[in-house]
Amino acid sequence: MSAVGSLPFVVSMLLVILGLYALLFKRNLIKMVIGVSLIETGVNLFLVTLGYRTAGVAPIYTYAPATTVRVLPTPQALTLTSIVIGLATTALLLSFAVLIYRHYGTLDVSKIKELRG
Amino acid sequence: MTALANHAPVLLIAAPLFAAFAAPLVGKLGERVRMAFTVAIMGITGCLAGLLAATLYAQGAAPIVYVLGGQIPLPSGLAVPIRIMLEVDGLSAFMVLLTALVGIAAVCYNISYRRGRSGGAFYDSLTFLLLAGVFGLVQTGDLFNFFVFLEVTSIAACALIGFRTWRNRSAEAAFKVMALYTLSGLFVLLAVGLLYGQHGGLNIAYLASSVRGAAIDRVALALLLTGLAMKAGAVPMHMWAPEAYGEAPASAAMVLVANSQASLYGLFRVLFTLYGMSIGTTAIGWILIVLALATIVVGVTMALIQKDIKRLIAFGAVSQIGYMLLAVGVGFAVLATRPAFGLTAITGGIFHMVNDIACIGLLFLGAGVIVRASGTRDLNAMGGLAHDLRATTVLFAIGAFALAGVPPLNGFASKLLIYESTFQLSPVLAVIAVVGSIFLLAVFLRVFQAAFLGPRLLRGVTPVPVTMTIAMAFLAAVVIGFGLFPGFFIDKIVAPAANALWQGQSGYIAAVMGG
Amino acid sequence: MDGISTGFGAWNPIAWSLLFAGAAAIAWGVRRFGRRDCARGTGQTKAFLSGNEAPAPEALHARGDHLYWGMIDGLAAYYRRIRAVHTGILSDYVGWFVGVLGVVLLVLMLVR
Amino acid sequence: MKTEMSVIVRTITRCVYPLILVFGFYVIMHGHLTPGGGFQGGAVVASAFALFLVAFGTKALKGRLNPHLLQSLEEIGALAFLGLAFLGIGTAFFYNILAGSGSVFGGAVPSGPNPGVLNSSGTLPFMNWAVGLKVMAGIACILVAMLVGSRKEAEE
Amino acid sequence: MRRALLTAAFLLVAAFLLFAAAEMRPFGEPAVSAMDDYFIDNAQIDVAANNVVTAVVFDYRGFDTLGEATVLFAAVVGILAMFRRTREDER
Repeated sequence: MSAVGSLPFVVSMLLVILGLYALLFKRNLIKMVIGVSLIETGVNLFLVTLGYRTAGVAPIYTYAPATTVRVLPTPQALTLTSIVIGLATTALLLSFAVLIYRHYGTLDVSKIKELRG
Repeated sequence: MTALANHAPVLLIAAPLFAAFAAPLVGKLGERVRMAFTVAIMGITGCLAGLLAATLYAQGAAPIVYVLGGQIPLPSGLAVPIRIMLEVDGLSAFMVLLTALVGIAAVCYNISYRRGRSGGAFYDSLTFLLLAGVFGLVQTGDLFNFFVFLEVTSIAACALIGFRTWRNRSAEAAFKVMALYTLSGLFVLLAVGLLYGQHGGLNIAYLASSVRGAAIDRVALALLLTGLAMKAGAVPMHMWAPEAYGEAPASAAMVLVANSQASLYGLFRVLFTLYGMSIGTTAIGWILIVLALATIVVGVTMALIQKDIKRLIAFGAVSQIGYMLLAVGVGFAVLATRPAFGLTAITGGIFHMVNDIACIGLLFLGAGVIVRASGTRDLNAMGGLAHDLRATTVLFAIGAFALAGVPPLNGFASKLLIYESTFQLSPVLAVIAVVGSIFLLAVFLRVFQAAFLGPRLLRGVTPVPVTMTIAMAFLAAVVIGFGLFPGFFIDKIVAPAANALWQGQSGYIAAVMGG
Repeated sequence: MDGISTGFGAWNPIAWSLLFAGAAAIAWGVRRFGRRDCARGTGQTKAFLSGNEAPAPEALHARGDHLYWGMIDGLAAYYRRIRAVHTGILSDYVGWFVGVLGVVLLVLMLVR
Repeated sequence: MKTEMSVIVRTITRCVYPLILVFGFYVIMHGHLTPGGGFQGGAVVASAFALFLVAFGTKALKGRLNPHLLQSLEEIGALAFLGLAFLGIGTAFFYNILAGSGSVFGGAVPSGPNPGVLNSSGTLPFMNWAVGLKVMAGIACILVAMLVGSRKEAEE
Repeated sequence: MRRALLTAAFLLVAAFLLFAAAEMRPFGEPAVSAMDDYFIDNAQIDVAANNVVTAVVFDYRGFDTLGEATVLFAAVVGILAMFRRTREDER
């Protein structure tokens, strides 16, 4: 029985909730992008914490210690994938923000509402 | 031939990917070469889709399983599949055919739609990326792989929405849609993580065999359901849809509708195959029904007051998503007792998918022609276009009336199935669906009167290139064919898909897990 | 003959089309009895606006906003609300998503 | 407007730039033995490009990093990755045809902890190189495009 | 009013997410790990790779990596298209 229970999962969920808060209550596009990447970070942290085994070492055999407990490799692969996806998403969002600033001259989300009704 | 048929599922994804990767390089050889290249690859993809569907229908109900990087789905002595698999059953084959249809029309339309415009190679590349993403989305049998393809479609779609960089509205729509797509994708990923943490696997069939409806499974289902419903554009999470469809170039808007339907497919796959009966089906079915009714009503009423023609058609597309949700929701609500009308409802919903994509695609392409020819999107500034765009007038009329469910066109056939099956669950549903159709007919009569009829108001209307007319005629032929011979197409392609949802779960699991 | 039966009713587009064609033929036949030379070239084909000079046809075209204004006006209260919902603000979109997610979570937790 | 940073930063950049490149290529090359791989190494190399841009500004880009060349490199990397996946089409897409086949990178490895055999694990090193090329070119391309794009509208 | 509803929904979702996280099996003790144990035991035999994570990324789950490379490619193409030079006549 591990000492921390499921605390790490709760902490990563807290990151997700913080990002959701930024998306809901912040009015600046850049801050909303930060919120999106906060959610991303929280989800990645959640995935990678899923893979930990108590007292485990990285599943790499090069000069590996003799212990036989190794952490799960799949969550690390999934996290790698989702990190790169997050990079691409953030880059595209930021370039859209640049275009929006070029056209509207503002980053206030409550002023960027030509498409409505 | 048989080897080709064995590898058809993955080649169907790899061919558009190859086209997307190579299009900018080929584009350096000149525009005509790139056009020929895209047309050739799209033709190959269409043939592969037909081959895959024929193979599946030939071998009966059992799904095709393609293991990536291995031979057998399940190594001996193992309870969990270890490799990514593509699993193609009736519904997947149906969606593959639908996507191939859309792709052929879009590529044929692009030939002259994009000629002489800037960034043509980027446009082709993004279109093929979106198509490849949709092909992967509807074929994959692995939940994380599903998320990856969801993100592929999101990014390609948003780059296409913002493609007209000189329009400030395009950038606005692209940013909003990208943020919402990313949000839904991340919640789907969170659900995948929850399921992996509890069941130690990512394969849909394996998860379906081990999900029992514990608290975590319920949270994961809620995240998946809401995220995919938003990506499909269900009210009240639909607000991105009119902006996306309205601001994207015409051919891209058509593929975007196919993308929404692919996420709708993901929703059905999660509900029917992954969870099945493990959580109270009646409640979930009624959630879908409520969302669907709101979608129908809000979609048509908002379409009635729009002035921008593309935004108007976009709201029409939103309302049509409601019909599919309604039919399949009714089917899922009665999954426990399995009366006959449940299967009829699902059949109608699935059949309406292809009818909707044909009609909506035809309307979007027609709107693209109108905007290109008249130089305006404002319905109040148009009039008398029928004097100049004769072929477009006829084709647009076919699409509009078919979407509104005027017999003998295809929209009527699928909507009849939906009305008469939902009526047996509760008459209110059928009444609201019929009223929605009547409103939609009114909407498109308004568009037709305002844009095409009346005296010639716009001078110097540019003529329509022939390939754009060919693309629209292709879709119109589909509309009329499906309308005149609904029984044939339902027997051939729709019934397998509906059965895959209605009673295909055990077969889907057995194809991977054996037994 | 190709058709579909819903277990509740049936639909056969071919028969329907033949019926429609027959009806159209009858209508065309009836129309043929009419006189070609009726009111051609006379003033009867012009729009009669209580004796005033009819404006140019361009001015008479019923544009987009001219259709269904009565129904839209009747539904004004509904449209005021529904348009107020469609604020083009991204935060509100996210808010709708969060709201639906909360409701779905609640329902799924309550059902057995 | 000042486009490049102080002489200290530029000198340090000149010193560190090759080291970062070498480390990135090392991470890519040993991806199948040590922590890291194509993505990580490519990101490291791209970070060297980012440092270069920060230190010398966009003016220094003229003729050095041109976006079209980077984009072509990225497409070549993507196509190479797709082709490597196609190698195994005889058995199945993504089938590792070279692993344990005695040919290039076909060496077998002793099971359990070992010093590591560079000539092992089949197509993985090739895929690492393809993805590494793709990621370094892609991220550098993103950086240059966004920098030049925002700079352009700053001038307007 | 709207803001109150929004806050309520936000708190509800947050509570459910935290509840789900607290419901997870304890940290460091995977419930089912058959798939990952297979990777750890057979990566050196199947793929002949010392780095099991790389073996998973490029061999067992290589298709995900292809999709991920596709995502990056899509982002690059999209950004280049966003900042491309457009013609005057097409506006």
